[in-house]
Amino acid sequence: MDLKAAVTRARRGLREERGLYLVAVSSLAVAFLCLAGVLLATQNLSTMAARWGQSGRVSVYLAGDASPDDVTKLEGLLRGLPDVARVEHVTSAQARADFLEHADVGAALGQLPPEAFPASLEVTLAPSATAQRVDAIAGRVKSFAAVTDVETYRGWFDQLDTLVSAGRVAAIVLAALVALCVLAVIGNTIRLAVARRRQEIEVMKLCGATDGFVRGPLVLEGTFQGFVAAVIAILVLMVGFLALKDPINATVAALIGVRVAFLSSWMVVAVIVGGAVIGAAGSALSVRRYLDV
Amino acid sequence: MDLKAAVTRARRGLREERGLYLVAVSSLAVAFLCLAGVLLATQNLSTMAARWGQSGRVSVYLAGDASPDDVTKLEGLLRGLPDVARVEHVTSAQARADFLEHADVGAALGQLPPEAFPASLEVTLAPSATAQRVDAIAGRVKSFAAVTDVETYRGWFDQLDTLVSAGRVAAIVLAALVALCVLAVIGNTIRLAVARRRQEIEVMKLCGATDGFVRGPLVLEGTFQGFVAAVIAILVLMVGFLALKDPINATVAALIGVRVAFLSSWMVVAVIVGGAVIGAAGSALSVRRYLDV
Amino acid sequence: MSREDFGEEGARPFAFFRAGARAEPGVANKPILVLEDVYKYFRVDQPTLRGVNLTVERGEFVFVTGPSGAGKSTLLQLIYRKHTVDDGRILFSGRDIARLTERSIPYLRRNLGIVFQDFKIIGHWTVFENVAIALEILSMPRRLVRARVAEALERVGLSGRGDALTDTLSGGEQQRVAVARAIVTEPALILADEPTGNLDPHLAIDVLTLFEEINATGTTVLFATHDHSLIAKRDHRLVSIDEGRVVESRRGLTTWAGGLHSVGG
Amino acid sequence: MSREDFGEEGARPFAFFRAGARAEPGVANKPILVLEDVYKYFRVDQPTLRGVNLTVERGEFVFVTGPSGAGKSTLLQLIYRKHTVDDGRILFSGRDIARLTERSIPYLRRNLGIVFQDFKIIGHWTVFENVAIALEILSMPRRLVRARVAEALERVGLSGRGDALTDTLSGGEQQRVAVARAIVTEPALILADEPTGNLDPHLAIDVLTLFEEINATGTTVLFATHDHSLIAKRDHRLVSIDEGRVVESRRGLTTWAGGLHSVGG
Ligand SMILES: Nc1ncnc2c1ncn2[C@@H]1O[C@H](COP(=O)(O)OP(=O)(O)OP(=O)(O)O)[C@@H](O)[C@H]1O
Ligand SMILES: Nc1ncnc2c1ncn2[C@@H]1O[C@H](COP(=O)(O)OP(=O)(O)OP(=O)(O)O)[C@@H](O)[C@H]1O
Ligand SMILES: [Mg+2]
Ligand SMILES: [Mg+2]
Repeated sequence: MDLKAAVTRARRGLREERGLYLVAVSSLAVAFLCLAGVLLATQNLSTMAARWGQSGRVSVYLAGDASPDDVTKLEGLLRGLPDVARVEHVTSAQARADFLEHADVGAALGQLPPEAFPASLEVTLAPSATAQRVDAIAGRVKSFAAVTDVETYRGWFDQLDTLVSAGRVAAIVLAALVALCVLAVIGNTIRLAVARRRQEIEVMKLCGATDGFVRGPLVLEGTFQGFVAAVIAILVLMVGFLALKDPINATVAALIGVRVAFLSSWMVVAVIVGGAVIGAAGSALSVRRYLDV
Repeated sequence: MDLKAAVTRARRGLREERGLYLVAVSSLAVAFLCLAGVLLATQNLSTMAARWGQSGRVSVYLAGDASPDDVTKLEGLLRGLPDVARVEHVTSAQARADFLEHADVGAALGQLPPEAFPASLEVTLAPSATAQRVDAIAGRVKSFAAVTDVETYRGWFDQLDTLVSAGRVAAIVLAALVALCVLAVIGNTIRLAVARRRQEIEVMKLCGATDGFVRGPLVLEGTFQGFVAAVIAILVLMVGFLALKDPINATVAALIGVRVAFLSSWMVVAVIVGGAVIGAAGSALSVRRYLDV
Repeated sequence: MSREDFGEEGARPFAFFRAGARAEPGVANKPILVLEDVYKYFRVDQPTLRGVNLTVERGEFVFVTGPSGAGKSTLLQLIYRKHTVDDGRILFSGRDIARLTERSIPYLRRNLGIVFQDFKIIGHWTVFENVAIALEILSMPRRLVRARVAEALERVGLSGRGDALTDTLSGGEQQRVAVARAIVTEPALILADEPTGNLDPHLAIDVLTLFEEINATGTTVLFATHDHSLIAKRDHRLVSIDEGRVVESRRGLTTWAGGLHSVGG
Repeated sequence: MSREDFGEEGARPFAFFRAGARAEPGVANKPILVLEDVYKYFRVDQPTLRGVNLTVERGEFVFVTGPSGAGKSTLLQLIYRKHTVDDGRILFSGRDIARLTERSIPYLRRNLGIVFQDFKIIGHWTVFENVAIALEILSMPRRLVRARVAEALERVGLSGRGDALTDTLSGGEQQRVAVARAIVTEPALILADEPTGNLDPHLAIDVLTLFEEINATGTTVLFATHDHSLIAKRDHRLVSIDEGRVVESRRGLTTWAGGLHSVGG
């Protein structure tokens, strides 16, 4: 197939049917915008989910009579574990201060003596820590004499886990729906564009054109349309992102402690290349049914 | 315009171009499915948000020496306020039990005397209660001698409010995107369907057909396609809903305390009627440009 | 209140001209078609028609001829308002068709039976449907449509082919479908643009004879053709378009010398 | 390894038959077209062609005639493989075209110059583009394309109209665009299906003469027409299709009695 001739004929098509091109590109752009938007949302949500998932922690309550040596030894042991990210020693006094500050339960509790609040080792877990590992750690630590109790917040984490995974399922279902919709738009748009060429295809085939000759410019057109549409979609998404970034960061993101981020550059490239490829493939598929002349 | 003749010709179109009909209806169905899905999601999310919003409450801490009469009087007064849904008297003993049950802070606190936990009136607010009203109530109640402190949980509610309204903005942006996409699909699909009739339209006009005669069957076809597509979308959505309902209720919904619900029947009717109307309007608009023969 | 607001009446200035219904006395005397000094420019420098004057009486049979690109089709297109005149005017039954509103054009066309040079039949419709559409536009009941379409197909030699897809017909058969559609409505005026170009000589004579039979019932016929053997066989009025003007070549068979060249020069 | 896998060579069985390139000695002696007992059924009960036998020698000029619906177009469509034969075979330069792979069909068609009965030109392309596409398919350089298209347009009397949109041309002008596209590639075999149906007698003779000039350079021409005045004017071989069979009517002008009816009976 002669690429240069195909380019020439594809450009002729562009010149002839500017209106059709506009319709096609705008439809494709909307479709890609949806896709990229869902990608962006999914990416940020999964960052948030990962961040939540990371906040696993274990409280190891120490006996009031535990010797500082034992505590230091236990602390060192915990630090050595692969699943442990950080260990902090909270004394009774600190615990009381924390409690009074956060619990908001009126002045009466202010009279509680520090002894009512046991000292603890607050263990922050690494993101890799699974529920089993946490249980294993808890089991081992409990056997120490200096330890009165271990709180793994298991119930809370189970709930959080369900929440995050339900969110993931919802995001996947949504993304699949959008992808379906996007494919329908793209398929119809390209089919429309190719159907308008039906007569030309017939004439060319009857004049001895090979399938490649006919397909060439149409695939080029499809590639170009897909490419331009994807670029437009990315640009629009970026504008939208920049406009909404600050309010979102100020509210939701601040609560969870993550800042929203735009699609990574390789993701942007993937969307654009994907647009071109989908355009090309759609055209090649659509043209097939008209080639049999 | 002769409706019966238009119906006859529309049915002829259906018989002739079954393939085109399938493409059109399936694309439209996908589009409506997206729209109805977003509606469903938005509706359930807003139910949840409303539910969260309803959980406004105020704790009125009572002085240890408050006479039962004063408390009963205060309780009656609170019950009389329009913004108050429910008032519950929590004694010191109950408060201690609750605290020990929920707070999970180790055995040491078990030794706290009931006096450490003040009795309180737990006021559940009506959904209509605004922040100002709550502040007003708190101000009035505080002046009672029997009251030591009033906790309105204002900080927590402010945070929740931001979260819910950010979620609302996100849902609206998403819905707008999907609606845009849906309109693009519908527009292109119908334009494709009408463009295939271009030659027929020209011939009919040249044989003396009025615009109404030409438009009639096409609008009927569009209406029918939109209607069928909307019905299919609703059915698919219902199947999906029934499949996902139980897992969702078991997880997310249970946490928040709401059960997910399907679109209300008037919403279902609105989607179906909307589908038919969009199909009709799309056809009528698409056909216009071919009528000038 | 504009003319368009008169409703059905205002939009149907030609409703009373159907072939079978010429009760109005004043109208029957007027020529059915008058072209006064008609100009049509497709390119500014080179008008296709430059001052055409032509009067066609009710019930006439007129051959229109002229070399390729002379403007025969353009002339007919002006009459059915596919194009509008750039200067001059065309009166159909005394009414200026340039002044018809968009809404009235269909009612003009319902008085015409048009055989288009490129047929304009729908390939994926059956033969029956292609012919029947002209009657369906007139809201004719289905039983009557069936009977009249069958009759029209028989007259063009296609009886029994009603259920065939028009795409599968030969060129000549398609042309006869176009002829059947033009005559099935029994119009007041038939505009036939090269209706025998794809027909063998036998069929061409048959179709010409068919138009003559219809003409004998009072229908006016404008028959544009290149086929000099057809023209020579019949004693009809002949107008030639040459250099954008109309030349009256003969009113009777005897006055016409023969080939086109002797006319155009 | 199937035949298709031989790449360019395997797919181009006819590449050497372009008009100007008949170097291979064995091929030049064979008849360019042989139809052996060809049957074509569109309906099971009523074959369109029933046992057609026809041999066309390289460089012949053959008129094909027959009544409307006889099967003239079908015959030509079988040769350019729009349809396939239901029985019998068609040899083009000794090769059975029924056994061509899908990939080879374009190379068969590049040896043919086809004037379609319904023109098959693209209305929204210019005249130039409609003709040039035939050369672009052959990957001809642009400068050469321009020169040869201009020449072809001049030969059909459309020089200077290259930039016009084909939709705006008259019927006869469109037909001449179709003729120009068929001759511009200088094919080995021209299949002209009713190429003068929309032309006035002068132009019809001009186009016929054009095909004869091309025929004089060695190109074989199959000219399907209804126009008996054309057939009668020239001394070419004439085959008639009647009742699905081919009747050799004459090899020279003298042996032909005249009208079709005397042939078919
Ligand atoms: N829509 C148009 N735009 C531009 N030029 C046009 C248009 N329609 C017709 N013409 C030009 O006007 C001239 C007359 O065209 P017309 O179709 O009337 O010729 P004709 O007499 O019917 O010829 P033929 O016998 O070949 O059909 C032609 O040269 C044609 O190119
Ligand atoms: N694709 C097809 N399917 C069914 N029938 C067909 C098809 N093509 C042609 N026919 C039928 O075969 C017969 C011969 O058609 P063909 O086009 O070959 O006639 P023709 O000799 O070219 O006639 P004309 O002079 O009118 O063009 C016709 O009756 C036609 O209806
Ligand atoms: Mg014409
Ligand atoms: Mg034919």
